Amino acid sequence: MDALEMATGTFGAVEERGKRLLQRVESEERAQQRIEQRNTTLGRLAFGAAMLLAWELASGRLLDQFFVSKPSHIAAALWAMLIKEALLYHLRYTVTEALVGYAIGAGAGLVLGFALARSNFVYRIVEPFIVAFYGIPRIALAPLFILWFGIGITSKIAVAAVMVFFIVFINTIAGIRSAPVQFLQVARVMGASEWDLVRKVIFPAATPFIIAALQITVPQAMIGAIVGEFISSNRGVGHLISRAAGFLDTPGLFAGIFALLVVVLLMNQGITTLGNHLMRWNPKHGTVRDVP
Amino acid sequence: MDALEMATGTFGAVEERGKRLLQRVESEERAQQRIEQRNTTLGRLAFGAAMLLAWELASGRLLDQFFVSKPSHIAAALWAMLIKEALLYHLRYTVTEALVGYAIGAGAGLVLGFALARSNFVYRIVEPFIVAFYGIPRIALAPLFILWFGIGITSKIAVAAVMVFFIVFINTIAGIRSAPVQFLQVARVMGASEWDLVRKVIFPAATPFIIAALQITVPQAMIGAIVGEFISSNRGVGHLISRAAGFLDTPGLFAGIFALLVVVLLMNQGITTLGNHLMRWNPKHGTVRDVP
Amino acid sequence: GQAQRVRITEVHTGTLFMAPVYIAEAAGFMGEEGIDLELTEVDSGALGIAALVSGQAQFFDADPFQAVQLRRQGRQILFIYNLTKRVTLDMVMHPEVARARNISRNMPIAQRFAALRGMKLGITRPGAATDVYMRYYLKRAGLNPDRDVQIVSIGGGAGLLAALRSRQIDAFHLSAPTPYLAERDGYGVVVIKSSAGDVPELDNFMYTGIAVYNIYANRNGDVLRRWTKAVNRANRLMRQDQAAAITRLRKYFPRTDPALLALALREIIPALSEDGTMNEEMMEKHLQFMLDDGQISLKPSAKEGLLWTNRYIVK
Amino acid sequence: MDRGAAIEIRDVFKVFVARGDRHQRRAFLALRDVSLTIPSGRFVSFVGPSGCGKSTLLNMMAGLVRPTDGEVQYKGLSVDGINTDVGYITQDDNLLPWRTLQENVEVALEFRGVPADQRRERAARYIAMVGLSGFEHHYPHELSGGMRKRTALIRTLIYEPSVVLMDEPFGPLDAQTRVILQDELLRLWEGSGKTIVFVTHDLVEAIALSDEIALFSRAPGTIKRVYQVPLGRPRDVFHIHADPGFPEFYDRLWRDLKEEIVDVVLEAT
Amino acid sequence: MDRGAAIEIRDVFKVFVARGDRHQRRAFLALRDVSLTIPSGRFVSFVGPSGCGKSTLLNMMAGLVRPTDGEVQYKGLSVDGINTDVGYITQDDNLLPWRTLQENVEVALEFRGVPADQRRERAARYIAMVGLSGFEHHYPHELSGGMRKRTALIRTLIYEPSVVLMDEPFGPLDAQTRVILQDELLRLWEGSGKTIVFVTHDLVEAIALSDEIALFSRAPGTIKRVYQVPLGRPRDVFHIHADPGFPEFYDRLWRDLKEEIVDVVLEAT
Ligand SMILES: Nc1ncnc2c1ncn2[C@@H]1O[C@H](COP(=O)(O)OP(=O)(O)OP(=O)(O)O)[C@@H](O)[C@H]1O
Ligand SMILES: Nc1ncnc2c1ncn2[C@@H]1O[C@H](COP(=O)(O)OP(=O)(O)OP(=O)(O)O)[C@@H](O)[C@H]1O
Ligand SMILES: [Mg+2]
Ligand SMILES: [Mg+2]
Repeated sequence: MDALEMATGTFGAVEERGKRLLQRVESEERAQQRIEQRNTTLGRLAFGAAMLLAWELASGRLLDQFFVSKPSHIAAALWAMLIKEALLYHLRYTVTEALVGYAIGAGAGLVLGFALARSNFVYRIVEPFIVAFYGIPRIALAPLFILWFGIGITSKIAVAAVMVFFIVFINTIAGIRSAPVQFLQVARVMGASEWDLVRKVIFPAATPFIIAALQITVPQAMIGAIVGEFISSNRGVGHLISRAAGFLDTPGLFAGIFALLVVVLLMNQGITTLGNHLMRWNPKHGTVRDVP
Repeated sequence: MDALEMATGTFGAVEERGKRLLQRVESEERAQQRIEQRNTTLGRLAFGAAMLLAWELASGRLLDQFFVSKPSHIAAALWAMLIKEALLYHLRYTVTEALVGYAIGAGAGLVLGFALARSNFVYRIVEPFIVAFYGIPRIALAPLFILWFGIGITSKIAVAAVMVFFIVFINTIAGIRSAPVQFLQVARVMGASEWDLVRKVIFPAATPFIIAALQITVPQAMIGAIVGEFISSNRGVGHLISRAAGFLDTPGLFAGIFALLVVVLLMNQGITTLGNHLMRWNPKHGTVRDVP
Repeated sequence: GQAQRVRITEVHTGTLFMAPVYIAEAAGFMGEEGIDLELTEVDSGALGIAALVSGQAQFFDADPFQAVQLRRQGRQILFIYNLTKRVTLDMVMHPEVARARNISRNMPIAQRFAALRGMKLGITRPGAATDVYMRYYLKRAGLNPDRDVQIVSIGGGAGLLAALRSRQIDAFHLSAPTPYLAERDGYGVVVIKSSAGDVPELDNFMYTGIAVYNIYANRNGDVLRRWTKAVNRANRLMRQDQAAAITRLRKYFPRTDPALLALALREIIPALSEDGTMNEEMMEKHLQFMLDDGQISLKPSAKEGLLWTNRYIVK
Repeated sequence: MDRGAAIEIRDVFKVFVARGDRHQRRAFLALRDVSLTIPSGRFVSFVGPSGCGKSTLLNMMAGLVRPTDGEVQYKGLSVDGINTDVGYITQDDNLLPWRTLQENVEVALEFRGVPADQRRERAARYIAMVGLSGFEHHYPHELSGGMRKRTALIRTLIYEPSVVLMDEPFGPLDAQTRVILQDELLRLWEGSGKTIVFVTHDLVEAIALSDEIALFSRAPGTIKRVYQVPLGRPRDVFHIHADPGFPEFYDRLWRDLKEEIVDVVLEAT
Repeated sequence: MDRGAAIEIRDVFKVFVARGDRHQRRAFLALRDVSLTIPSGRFVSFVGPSGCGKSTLLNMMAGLVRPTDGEVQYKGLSVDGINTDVGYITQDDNLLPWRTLQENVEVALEFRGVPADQRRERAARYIAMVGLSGFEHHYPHELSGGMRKRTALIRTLIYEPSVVLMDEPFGPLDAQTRVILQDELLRLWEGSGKTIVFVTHDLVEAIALSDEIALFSRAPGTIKRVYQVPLGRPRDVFHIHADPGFPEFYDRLWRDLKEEIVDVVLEAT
């Protein structure tokens, strides 16, 4: 074996080769991220374009144009909305409702999740009531929302918050329960306070659950705002959509929806980025297929 | 130390004590489960009764009885519904829709979740489109539901399934990603097929996520069925509720909702039991507070 | 009896205008005509259209706007039976507001419209009839609906009542019985009763009727005739014997307080069509209204046969 | 040096209930009538067969497990709830996977509110001590087994608890690194007045480091015997074999252990 | 016995990129120019300092890690993707926490479609062999560290792979249990024609078991030297110290290792 080692070259040459490899890997690492990023973007664009094209072609042939419209008409309607109906003004209003409701609902879900999961007895008693509350069709609560939150922006925020809360709450509880008990134990022995435990052990352990909930609730918050606007409103994209629906204006309907979707996708991207950041330590995050 | 051991008594006495302890622990173990069960049930009943009482008292004083009714009236309405409106017939219809929709939505979410998570590239491309789809207010899709699924039971099942799918899908993906990569690796080296991996490694690892999703979606499925019945129906509890709402019959409205909640709670209990069974191996499941 | 039995599905938006149809079914008149009628409620007009167009249902209670709009898309629906002879929206106002502004039904209608200035007014949804006619009232008084008042959409009757009761809106309008509940409970007074003809321009006006898909009408004239015959029987029963009508209606509203049903019927019947017939003038009035309002840009002919026909009506 | 009892274990029994058997949850005895006094300031080792209850006993001292019967006292008070006064290096490393090596080492200092720059400085010193400089920014899964264990070791030593429980702290380390760390540990400990409870399965290690050695019987574990190590201080762990007292004591320990071996062999076949 | 190469490692380099450093992802060299031939049917041990790349090399043989440069061949073919032909006992036990001891032992047989009753019967035999009878229905967290490791060991041995990679399989075991299992392992292996690659940090263990010992230098790891163990077969692990060839060979190995020690000590202070 010593002979073999000799045969591979002098020590200096090996050193040289090691250095070259290091450089290669460093640059490859950077390059690969860029390539993946690019491929994903291209893939999404292609997929999106294909869907729009299919829609455009199918509409009027396979699908009833009266009900599904077609992308070209929707684009025109979107443009018209932008110019004539002050779309941006309405959009800003709806997005504010959704964002504030999202923040409140997610915040409440997290806080209550942490508060209850750490006290199992209370959780077990309260849980069925929370679940039951979520079984109540929102429409039935509309008058109560109006009585309690009025017909201004507050009621829309409340609806959005309610739709977000439950999902974040249940997932947070599940996440907290999945925090390995040994980690809690060593942390406690090392002198962690309850707050340290929550912040530095339980929260990071529950991150995958919380991020999933935050992702699920992005569209929910938006729909919550829209539902809120259906319940009562005099502005907002929900108002525009509702008007378009009332006038059987399918392109207008979809135009309003498209405007929303842009916001939903931006928020979703934000959550994904946040998740990637919080779980950057996770070796397999995002590379599940390729076991090695 | 030998002296000390002697001092504690003869070897036989120690044996004796050990045996007694074993018996004590075994019987305590059983007793404790029963006690916990009982306390939980009592706690829930007390909490529920307190809420109903508060409602009964507040209604007409703090709350406007017209909009919130009161439990005694609701009970009367429930009784009347049972007798005069064939509540059970409608309930069976709605529960069928919700259950079938739940099964389809959850099944599709699981299957697609497993299919996509294991192919990260496809997932990253498709994901924003799925999220976007969920950003579309259901109301906008209602005409399409009627066109495609008709005004019979199929369309309600479809709405329920759609409301369940997304949540199960995203949580399944998150669960799959949280499966420790080392487990996948040793399993693969031991000769696990892809199907073995999914069934015996990934699925159990993702269980907490999947159970959380199944729990979240129980009320969602029910609401989906109700929304479907609001869109179009001539029977089902949603129809009863919708009719009560049309005639501003608040007790009737709440009576319909209460009938639903019983079903929601039963289903929720079922999921909880399933979760406890699947995660029986998990040492801290349910005992988060008490670190020792 | 000798005619072949048919099954038909009718979708509707659950309004009380449908009372004659409900009664015709519940009293067995449909059955006697050999029709098995299945009624299905939908949430909005657009959904009824979807059901009609996709062949899920054969009958639907539509309004002329929907008919015109569909025509533009190359689909034709035809009104075969008129439900209402005028707009049925009655406006209820919070008593304090009414008192402060000194508004009542005794004033001339124009003054009542003008008095709405500066109010918060409730409608159901933008683009719905409540919205369209509210705006019309305001325009009649020379007001700008977007600046001189605040129009707030509040999905349904319960929400509107809640908003009025908590004084978040000053007034709203809707068909009976909702406005009368506010009046009964003391937080509303009805100030405009178009169901009683308070607004002359909206009287003798084609508001809502039963429509069928053209293709269906062409093939099933006989069924349509049997259908109208049964409904007209019910219509007569409803006018002659309210108690009997309410008994029949209970099949569809089993738990609703009979007194409430009676109240609703009492308020709505005067606005309902006696025999379902239409005329060119009624239709023309609505078409012109929509054209003036900017809802449509081209006015189709109001002549019989295009949007409507009395051909199938059997009295 | 204080010669009072740091830890006092009295008549401890531990019954566990295993949950895998679906139909019957059978309880079994893990510790049987264990009594032991660990005097303050001493270095005490536990040796004994796998599964005899050593880790369970340490868990009790840290308050993570409650005795089913009997009592564990810490500095005269019954341990009831988490004992944050001890430092505990568990058998598994239990590093937090979302923290880098350095962040893991600093975590206890964070709990104690030590300012960031002091934390960094102290961490750097300890990291260098166990030969991990250069790996500060590796996450646990990017470290080798031995590196993880060394990290877990200094994560506890860094906050200088007065009683340290160590469960096979040098387990997955090569003989070389091991001796160096033994030496380092003795240097840190000698004259510090700290109490160390040390689980190992390496008799040489136990002899080289300890004042006393408690030998456990096989399960249901009990303490078979406690030995006083007849070697002087300070010790040279690099040449412990050469110590005059070593061979005889080693042979005695080994003889006593053999009895347990025979039992296990009998059971195994 | 077949004397071809079971595993052939050629000029392997491994570069890892640690991800903890937020601003710069610095690559570093873990293995440097490793070449080694592992002949079929032999028992080869790896010894070397902690963090020198032993586990990484085993991972490469199992196809879990790809070399950055160079090649790993298994029975003449380049390892490309998971190598299901080997059995791999990893350094961490990696037991599936949702399966009881017995279910964990049976898992590989399940993958192979062995019928339930055969599985049960074989599992019982192996479980008894490592002294774990009675704990079949314990979940991993209800087992001691050594019990978990023994479970991981038999989980792989039970399906009798022709090449077995073992990363410190007896790490957390007491000296007593350890020798018994060493003996057991040798009895299973001798005459079976299997190839074993065995990582350990116990020189005595390496000598007692192996045909060849590869000594690694400290990181960036490379193989410093390969030794042929000069002891005959069969061996008596219980009295390996008494073997005439033992003392001299042990001293030689230890001398060569010391050089690495000196380096580490220099670095550590
Ligand atoms: N949480 C638990 N539930 C059930 N049994 C347990 C639990 N923890 C430990 N045991 C059992 O208690 C016994 C003692 O375990 P312990 O971990 O204390 O052994 P140990 O002496 O540390 O062994 P090792 O040297 O292998 O680490 C074992 O039989 C083990 O199976
Ligand atoms: N996934 C990884 N990412 C980055 N670095 C890694 C990774 N895996 C291993 N390393 C590094 O590679 C080197 C070799 O690690 P390896 O686990 O092979 O060591 P080892 O010889 O098995 O050590 P020990 O005896 O302590 O287990 C170490 O410096 C380690 O930090
Ligand atoms: Mg242990
Ligand atoms: Mg290793």
